[in-house]
Amino acid sequence: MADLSMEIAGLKLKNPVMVASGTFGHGEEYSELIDLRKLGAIVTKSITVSPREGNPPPRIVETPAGMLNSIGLENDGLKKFIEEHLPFLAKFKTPVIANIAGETQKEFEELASTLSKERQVKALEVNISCPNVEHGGMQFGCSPVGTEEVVRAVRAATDMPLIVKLSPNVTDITEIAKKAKDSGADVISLINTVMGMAIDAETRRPRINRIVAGLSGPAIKPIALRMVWQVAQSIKLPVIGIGGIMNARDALEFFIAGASAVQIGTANFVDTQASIKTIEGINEYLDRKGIKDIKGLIGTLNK
Amino acid sequence: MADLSMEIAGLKLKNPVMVASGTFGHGEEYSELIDLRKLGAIVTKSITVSPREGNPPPRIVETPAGMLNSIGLENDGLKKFIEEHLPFLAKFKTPVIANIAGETQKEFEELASTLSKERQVKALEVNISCPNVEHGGMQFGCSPVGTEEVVRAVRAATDMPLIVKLSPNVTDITEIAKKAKDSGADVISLINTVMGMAIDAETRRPRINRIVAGLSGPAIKPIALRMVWQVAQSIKLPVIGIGGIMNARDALEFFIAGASAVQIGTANFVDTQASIKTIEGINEYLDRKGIKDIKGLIGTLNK
Amino acid sequence: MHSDLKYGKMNLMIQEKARIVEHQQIAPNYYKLTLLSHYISSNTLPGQFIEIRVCDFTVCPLLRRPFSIHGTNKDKKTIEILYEVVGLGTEVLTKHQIGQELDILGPLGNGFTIKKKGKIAILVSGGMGVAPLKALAEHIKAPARYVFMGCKKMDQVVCEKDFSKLGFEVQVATENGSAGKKGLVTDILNGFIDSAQPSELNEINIYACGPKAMLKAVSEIAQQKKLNCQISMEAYMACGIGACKGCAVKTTKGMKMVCKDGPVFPAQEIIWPI
Amino acid sequence: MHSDLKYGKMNLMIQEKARIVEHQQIAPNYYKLTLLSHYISSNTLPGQFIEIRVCDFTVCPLLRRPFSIHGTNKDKKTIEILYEVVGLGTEVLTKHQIGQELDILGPLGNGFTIKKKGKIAILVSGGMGVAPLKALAEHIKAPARYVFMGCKKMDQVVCEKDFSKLGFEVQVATENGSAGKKGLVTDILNGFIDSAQPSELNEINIYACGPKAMLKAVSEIAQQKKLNCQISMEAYMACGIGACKGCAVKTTKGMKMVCKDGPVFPAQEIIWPI
Ligand SMILES: Cc1cc2nc3c(=O)[nH]c(=O)nc-3n(C[C@H](O)[C@H](O)[C@H](O)COP(=O)(O)OP(=O)(O)OC[C@H]3O[C@@H](n4cnc5c(N)ncnc54)[C@H](O)[C@@H]3O)c2cc1C
Ligand SMILES: Cc1cc2nc3c(=O)[nH]c(=O)nc-3n(C[C@H](O)[C@H](O)[C@H](O)COP(=O)(O)OP(=O)(O)OC[C@H]3O[C@@H](n4cnc5c(N)ncnc54)[C@H](O)[C@@H]3O)c2cc1C
Ligand SMILES: Cc1cc2nc3c(=O)[nH]c(=O)nc-3n(C[C@H](O)[C@H](O)[C@H](O)COP(=O)(O)O)c2cc1C
Ligand SMILES: Cc1cc2nc3c(=O)[nH]c(=O)nc-3n(C[C@H](O)[C@H](O)[C@H](O)COP(=O)(O)O)c2cc1C
Ligand code: FES
Ligand code: FES
Repeated sequence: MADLSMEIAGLKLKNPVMVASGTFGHGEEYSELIDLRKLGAIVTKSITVSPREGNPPPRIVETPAGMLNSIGLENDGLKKFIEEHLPFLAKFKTPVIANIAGETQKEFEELASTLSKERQVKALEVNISCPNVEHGGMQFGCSPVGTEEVVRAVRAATDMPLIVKLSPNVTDITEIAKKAKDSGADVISLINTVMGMAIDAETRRPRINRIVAGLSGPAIKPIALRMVWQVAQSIKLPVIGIGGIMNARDALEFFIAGASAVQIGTANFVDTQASIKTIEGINEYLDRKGIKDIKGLIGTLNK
Repeated sequence: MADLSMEIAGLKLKNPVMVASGTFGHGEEYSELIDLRKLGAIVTKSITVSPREGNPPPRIVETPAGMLNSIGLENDGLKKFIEEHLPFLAKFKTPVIANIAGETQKEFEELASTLSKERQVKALEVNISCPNVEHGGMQFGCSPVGTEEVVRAVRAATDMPLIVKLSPNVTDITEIAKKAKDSGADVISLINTVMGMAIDAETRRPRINRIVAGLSGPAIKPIALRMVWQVAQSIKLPVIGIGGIMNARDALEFFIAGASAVQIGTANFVDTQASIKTIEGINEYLDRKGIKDIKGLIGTLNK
Repeated sequence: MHSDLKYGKMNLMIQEKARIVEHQQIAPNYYKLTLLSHYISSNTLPGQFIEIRVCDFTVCPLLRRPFSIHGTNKDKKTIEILYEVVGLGTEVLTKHQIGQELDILGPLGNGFTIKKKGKIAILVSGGMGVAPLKALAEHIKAPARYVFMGCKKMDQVVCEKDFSKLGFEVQVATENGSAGKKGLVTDILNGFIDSAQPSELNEINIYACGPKAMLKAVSEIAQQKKLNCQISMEAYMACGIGACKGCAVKTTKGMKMVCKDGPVFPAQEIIWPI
Repeated sequence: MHSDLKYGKMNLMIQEKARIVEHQQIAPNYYKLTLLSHYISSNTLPGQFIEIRVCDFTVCPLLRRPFSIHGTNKDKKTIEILYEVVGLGTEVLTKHQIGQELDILGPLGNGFTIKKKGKIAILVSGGMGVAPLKALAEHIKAPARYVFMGCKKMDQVVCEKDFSKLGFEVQVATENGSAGKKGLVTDILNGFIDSAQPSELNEINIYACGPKAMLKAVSEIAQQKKLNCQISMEAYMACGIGACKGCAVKTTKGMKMVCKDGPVFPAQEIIWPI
């Protein structure tokens, strides 16, 4: 068995496979189906200050090798997260990464400072990349200025490892990543969903109520991998790879491209065991290749 | 039979289904397999001033519901296009749209003015969106300034309908589209390929020699449709929809989103009959829906 | 006091490979699929569903597809699915043959609450809505039992015998009149209600499943006449277990998830149009 | 003067649905597929290939997969494909059964040029490289005919009898020594050349197909000894007909397309590594 443990900006993981925000709820549902203890970390659904009802349905639709979603950050809000969901997650001893989404700089501050007091939360992931909300979200993550604003505010409010989750809907991802770094990010995670759209030609109606939505799943894997590689090449911060990872082979591509960890998102819907199988498959690969430690694989693309 | 004819900025088409640049050569190969006369228009492989050898192999690889390519604009050059390929295409009386790619503003000028003299060429499509070349290509298409530079130059050199083909690898596609319009474009076509990457985990080598390549095929359809919709909403120019169109149902989504025509790219590889079947399928749909004229479908999304 | 049989989520879900033991076309575009599942066959409540991965070698189709449990056989350890081919996923499903395995997730959702109060049970189905209602029918003990089935045409009238055997009176409406009454299933329902004694109305429990437009119409009838009515909703689903928040439906109690809070809801809770 | 049988592109290609008439596993991971194709069965040159759409209901796998024509039967109107399962596309191909149809495009590419000059024909195959070489063997009339086959292990040694029947002397090398000589097929080739009379060397024509490393080694041997040698190349393909410029290979005459200019090239034209 190879060594899968990883330390990212002080965040200790027994393995570098996490579940992605918004695709795993707060773990309650999946706990019936998989052993949460086996996961490297659990990234929560985005937490907002106040509870959010989310967007009107329809919210999801399948596309070729992918899906569109426009959930609109439906969640119970900060208070209920701490009172109800966090105690549940705490039982499993798997590091919890709280994903936070503010509409304003101030909300981000509040989320960060409040959650930093929770012992069970081991890191924060700042969602400046949600395409499905009116305020905040991608508005921040698609400009260097917006990125700086949010990241500085969160940095001032927390001592925890600070992960900034980037949107792929930009001309130059490295510019945003650099800005995040300079503003205090410890880790860059990417990608959030790609803006997309689908229409029902029979009814001529948009498949998603808000028309434009976020594309995830295998379809976007090449885009995600490219951006992870670009960011890993251009800045000296650990990178978490997200986007279309269905299995160990996909995950390995991200490590080779420079990721220090990966997150499994849409794949959880397709196969509830996807995260566990990915961990097993990485192990098998490393053993087969005689690689003793996954850290020896990171950023080893043979050009 | 519904009326499929379309006039786009003076370019007369018997139907609005074209084949996309780079996926149909100069028509020679496909002429053995389909009746070129049935196509709305044939967009040539990008033509450069001098012949180009293209990028070293491997140049293509399949991805989930898509493919990456880094051909690098391999083509015989302007002279040979006019002497050899154009006479062949002329035989079919299907409008030829010459897709041009310069490394510099001057090259674009030369291409435009030379090709404008050819009676068989009915319009120019300006490729400022190729992700697979060192000079020119996406460098132009990913900034408003670069877009303006090229489009102005070409506009000055031609009286033909001027189609500008945009890159999706930008933060705000409407900004680029507006700049293209203001600089003299008659028509916007989009999207070119999305920058992506793939790695062979077994060998740890990039699947494509130049590492980063262009993603096409069904995987990108939601992205293309979204951008067509955004551009059609924001500027008053005809739009040609491109990206992942495999059949009539896909094409119809683009018309409903606001496209006046579509181009079939990667689908030609999967099914040589894809373009013809798309035309037939559109006809069948319009008849079934009792729509007499395809123009009545454009931009009719029920929000 | 009567205590209702509240079939909430009291069974755990599992993901497993289930062998196909039967798979046949029962009408144009309608198929019946029987799967071997020790666990689900004996842990299912009427109205619950499973999610099937319709093809495991490709990511297109990608998401699992939800199907109501149409029947269970505890002795044979099997569960039955009744499905209609409407798109890629169901098309691909038809290609699977006896002996092959399908990856399934279930049982999911909350079933119907079987009302003890009320002597008249009316099952209202539209098209494939018949699928969960047959499973429900086996549990209904009300003395007067009716099924009103609405279908496009004769071909699609299925399961009549199953209901008859269970002592249900079956009334059919088809849109083109090729079987039963010509018209909509709500015509039958309205007719029934109009000719009912006022005292009987209190005894009616409606259980409905079908297309949205039909469910809406049934709900409106029920609400007008103040009849007890439960409806089983459909929504596009990703996770199927309440984690993704994709299958939302607006209710008087806020957004609810069809997969986890439903698919069965009290009719009056749904805010139409959804 | 001898005039070579130059098998250039002199047949038109078509796209059609071809019925599967046989499909069997002939070794671990090796399958033989027989398709009904009136046109291609009587219009194919040795070394040409077809592109198969391995699954028509999904876009993943998306692109057609190229396979050499392994044999044709003009009477039965069939063509044969020999393939190895290496990934998703070939895995999916195995699922197709007799009676089903596959969408094929062909015949594609240029075949081998059968050299009239030279008394000794040597076919050098590595792994699945045997597929087109068997089709070629039927056309070779040189008095001395050899096949040197390189395989990983005994299991993968296929088609020996086909070649024997055609009067070829078969020599096998396996990497683990489980059949024939232990070693590489180039060991056999080197041995043959080393023990040949200088006058014989002029008589040799080599036709090779197999993995790149093998083709490179064979090419180098041929170049050193100035032997006539043709190799059939592989490349990842999209269109298969010369339109996309995806399957490029560097040659002394510039970039060439494996699908249209090849797949067979004079060995000395390829610039290694590709
Ligand atoms: C709880 C539940 C139980 C169901 N039970 C059954 C059943 O027993 N038998 C049966 O035949 N069908 C049932 N359905 C519907 C079934 O899930 C869909 O028909 C199926 O997923 C369509 O897949 P597809 O790929 O063939 O169609 P697609 O190509 O995805 O879509 C075809 C059409 O069906 C619509 N559609 C797709 N998915 C759904 C969905 N989940 N709900 C409603 N409409 C959808 C699309 O909008 C589109 O108009 C149920 C749905 C739910 C939510
Ligand atoms: C002209 C030509 C003739 C061929 N004839 C035969 C034949 O007769 N029998 C046979 O078994 N195979 C043949 N091949 C190879 C065959 O096309 C590939 O094995 C097949 O396309 C792999 O598809 P896949 O989806 O199973 O593998 P993938 O999952 O796509 O890939 C698996 C592995 O195979 C490699 N690969 C994929 N496609 C090709 C390709 N086109 N050429 C070389 N390597 C590839 C990949 O890089 C990867 O390492 C031929 C290829 C060419 C170009
Ligand atoms: C249904 C759904 C909901 C999501 N919700 C969130 C969210 O609340 N916060 C967030 O940062 N990302 C959210 N995401 C994005 C994912 O975390 C992930 O970045 C993206 O889906 C790409 O990964 P994948 O292709 O593996 O799914 C969501 C994705 C999906 C599909
Ligand atoms: C192999 C290949 C080569 C291409 N070459 C060109 C080109 O030379 N010029 C150009 O403007 N676009 C080129 N494109 C982009 C296509 O024209 C089209 O914009 C893109 O592929 C998206 O459409 P699709 O998904 O239908 O393929 C190429 C695409 C492919 C797949
Ligand atoms: S389908 Fe995911 S919450 Fe219902
Ligand atoms: S595969 Fe398209 S040119 Fe060869």
